[in-house]
Amino acid sequence: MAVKKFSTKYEAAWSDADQLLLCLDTGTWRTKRPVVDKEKCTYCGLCAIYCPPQCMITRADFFEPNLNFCKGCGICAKECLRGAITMRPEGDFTS
Amino acid sequence: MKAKQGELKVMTGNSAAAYGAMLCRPDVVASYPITPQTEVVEQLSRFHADGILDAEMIEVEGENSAMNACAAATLAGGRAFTATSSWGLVYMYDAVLQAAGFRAPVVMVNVNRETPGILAVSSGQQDMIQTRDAGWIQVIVENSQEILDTIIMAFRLAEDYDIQLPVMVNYDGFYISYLAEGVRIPAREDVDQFLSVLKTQPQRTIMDPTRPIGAGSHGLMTEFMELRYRHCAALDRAKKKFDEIDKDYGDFFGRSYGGQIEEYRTEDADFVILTSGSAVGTSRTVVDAKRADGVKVGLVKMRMFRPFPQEKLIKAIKGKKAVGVIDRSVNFGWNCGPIYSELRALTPEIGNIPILSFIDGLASIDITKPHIERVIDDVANAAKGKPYQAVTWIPLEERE
Amino acid sequence: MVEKVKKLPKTFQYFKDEDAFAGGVAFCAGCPLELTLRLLSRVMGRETVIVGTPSCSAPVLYGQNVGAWHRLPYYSCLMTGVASSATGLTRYYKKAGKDVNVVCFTGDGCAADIGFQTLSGAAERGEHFIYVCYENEGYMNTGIQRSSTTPFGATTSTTPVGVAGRGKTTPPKNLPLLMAMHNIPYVATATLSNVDDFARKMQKAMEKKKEGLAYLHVFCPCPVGWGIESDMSIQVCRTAVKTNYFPLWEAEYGKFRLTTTVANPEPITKYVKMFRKFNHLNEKELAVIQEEVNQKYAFLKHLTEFGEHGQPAETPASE
Amino acid sequence: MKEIRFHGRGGQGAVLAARMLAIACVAEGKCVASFPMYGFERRGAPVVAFTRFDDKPIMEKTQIYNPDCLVVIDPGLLKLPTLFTGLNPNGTLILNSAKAFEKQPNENLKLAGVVNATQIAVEEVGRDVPNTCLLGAFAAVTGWVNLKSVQACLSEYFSGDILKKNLRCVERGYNEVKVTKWQ
Repeated sequence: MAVKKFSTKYEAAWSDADQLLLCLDTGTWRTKRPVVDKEKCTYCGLCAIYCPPQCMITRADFFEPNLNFCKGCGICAKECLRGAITMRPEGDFTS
Repeated sequence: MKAKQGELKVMTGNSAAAYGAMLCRPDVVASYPITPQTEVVEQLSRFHADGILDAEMIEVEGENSAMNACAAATLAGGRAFTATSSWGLVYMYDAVLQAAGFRAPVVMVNVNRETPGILAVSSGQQDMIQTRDAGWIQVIVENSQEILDTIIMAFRLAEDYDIQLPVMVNYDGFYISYLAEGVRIPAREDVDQFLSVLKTQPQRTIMDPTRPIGAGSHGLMTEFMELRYRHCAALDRAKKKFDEIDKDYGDFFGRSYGGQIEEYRTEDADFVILTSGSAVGTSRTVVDAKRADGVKVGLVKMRMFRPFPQEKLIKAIKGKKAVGVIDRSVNFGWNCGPIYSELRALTPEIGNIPILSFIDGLASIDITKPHIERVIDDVANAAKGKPYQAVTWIPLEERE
Repeated sequence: MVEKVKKLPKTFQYFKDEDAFAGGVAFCAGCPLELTLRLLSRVMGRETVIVGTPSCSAPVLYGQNVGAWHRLPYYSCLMTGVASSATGLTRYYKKAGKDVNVVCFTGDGCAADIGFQTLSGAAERGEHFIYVCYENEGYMNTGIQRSSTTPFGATTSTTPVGVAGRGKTTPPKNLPLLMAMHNIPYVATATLSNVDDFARKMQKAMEKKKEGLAYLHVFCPCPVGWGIESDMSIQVCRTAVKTNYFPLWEAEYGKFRLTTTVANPEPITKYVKMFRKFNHLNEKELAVIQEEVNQKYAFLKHLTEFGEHGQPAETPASE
Repeated sequence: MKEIRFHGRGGQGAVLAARMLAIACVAEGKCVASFPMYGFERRGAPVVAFTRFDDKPIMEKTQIYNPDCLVVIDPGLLKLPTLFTGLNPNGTLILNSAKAFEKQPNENLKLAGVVNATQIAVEEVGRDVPNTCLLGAFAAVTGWVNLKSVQACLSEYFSGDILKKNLRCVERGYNEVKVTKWQ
């Protein structure tokens, strides 16, 4: 019996982000969560620049992590010159 | 519509290969020199220097890079050509597999030469045999004119929307690569016209830099199998397509070669011999001589080796009383010739007749007329029901 | 309340495009490789064809038949075929009259070892693309094996420390210097602690690749392979620069220039003590590494005294 | 079909001579096949080249075992024990040598043309490239191909001054070859 239907769109091993942009819920990887002290934030942007997943969201006068993707690596907290970011155990949070 | 009769020029097989490639206007040519292929590279460089070939010439630092550059160029949307031989083919093996898996329509000339293990700067088809499972289309040709014509056909086959596969055109090193014959060079505009069919087809998927597209993605589970299935199906389609292209070529240029196989005096033959490459020409003369003596022998020329032309072979051989296969290479682990062993897989269809393997022509040993006469005599005896030897290493027995 | 700057830092001015990658992709937490790729996509922009190989970057760069993890055009290769495939792509784009930014993106194992021949060949031929090597000093994706850029003394799964083993016994190959010796238009080293410098070098590479190959060597520590906490990646990069372990420089046609000078380099022990991979080193071995760093730096300083193609600089060194 | 075997040493132009002869034959409407046999390309190493021509297409792809004619570019190769092996009865030899034959070297050899091609080449071209001169001698002795066709084919490989010099070599070979016949 010949195969009549294919699930792949292309003849060869092509991928196409227009067809589907794959994405992982890397937020679930996190064991610690960065918490930003908006008062201490000077808006220097270092956390956003050094964040490997580039998931710091630029707000009006502070930065905060996108928790859907933040892996909790802690680089933002380590690099913040003002100590405005602290890493807190995920268990401390309900959501 | 018929093409003009091209200019007649005496040229070697290698030169014919370069002419064939040049006429197809490749966008990219990447190659690395190796005996006995070197002349192909030199001639193409000459064409480029003389302004006849408007291509990006990449003088790569090894064959592996030649194949990668060609595969990438075709996937970017271009036409690419390369040439290699023997150890060069071995050195590009990972890229050879990748080109096939990527469905990159590269056309490559492989000038058959013995492969590493025992040093030999000499003819032999072992290189082609060792890449038979790479997923390429492999064609074997027998003279300079056929080289030129087949390269043009190869581009039309490789780039056909229904095929999208790399094609390897093989010819014997030394015996054909350096063989100077009168060759008709088709006119450029005629070749353009012959290939213009490709322009009417849908655009195959390419590396369009404005699209978020990726070549060579991970194939997961059944998707992987699906892509393998598609590859195999394309190889299967290539057989009929090759016959059609060969016929088209014949109608247009006045030269054709039978497509997948060529049958020579087989119709009323009692038995046949099967071979490929330069041995075919000599075999024709021996078959003619034997026919003159009343021996009803026919000849089958193996032109397409991958995909394997099983339907055509069954049709040609079914009803014959015996077959002898002359291989210019060995099938390690089976102690016989590779084309022979593949033919034997067709026994259920062609019937349980004697099939004899003859190994000859390794390391540039000449497949002479006496050798071929011996093959015909042995197969004639087997056809008469006499006992026979399954595998014969002709030159080793002849010297005793 | 602290005073707000209210102005995004200069680094953001280098960003031409949004990050081309999906929000969540499969890099380890704290991996500078992820940062390198995302920054690259922001600085170089969308119409950048990435050519890459099996490596830590592959699970993200390679798509999966139907979809992809990012929006950059991508060509996957075997490790032997990166620079040669990029050659094929750029040559065809050139023939077709398309101006395309082709960027090879591989680890040090590919660039310095199995893919070096093709990289060197492409450099010599003056191919018009950018080659970015992310240097994590070994084969990390396959489980931390040594490469030819693994430093002396480092423990890896193929140079383990035991009764007889003391880690890697030979010094690393200086790949960026080797590339500069090809006299190509542009070679630069960069790292993630100095993002502005890195971004500027990416922009410069895009300019210089019009003349031939541009090569960027990006120091990218591997938190898992080197034995560091995931929040330490940037600190490690910074320390590598401050100890002169990884000096930041660029070279145009062999004319070298230090892009960051360290006034008082810190001792190498400060850097080495940061990871597990050097835990076993004794004083003598540490001295070997310090000597190696000093020598390499002195040689680099010496090279900065020459002009393009090794000609004497306009202002020759005294003596 | 006529089968011609060329014997020379790498650098003397045996391969080229075999090919030029093929081109000359094609100019006369014949079908040809010509190829050399050697491994690596090396100056000084013995080289064999073959040329066949016929009125109909040539199918044979084998080496030549029963030549109708031998062309020996290097006189030292006369010592080759297998030189005359398989020579057809009524065989012909074209030899580059300063000396004529004193006796018939092989019973199948019936016609020999000897010319001092080296000397002619040195005089005309300035170096020891005896191949074109021998083609002139070949045309004169065998009559299988016209002098004009031989001269015409040279332009595929030479031009300008070198072409003129080689044309003189061909002509002198044609005129100066000494023919010996045996019964």
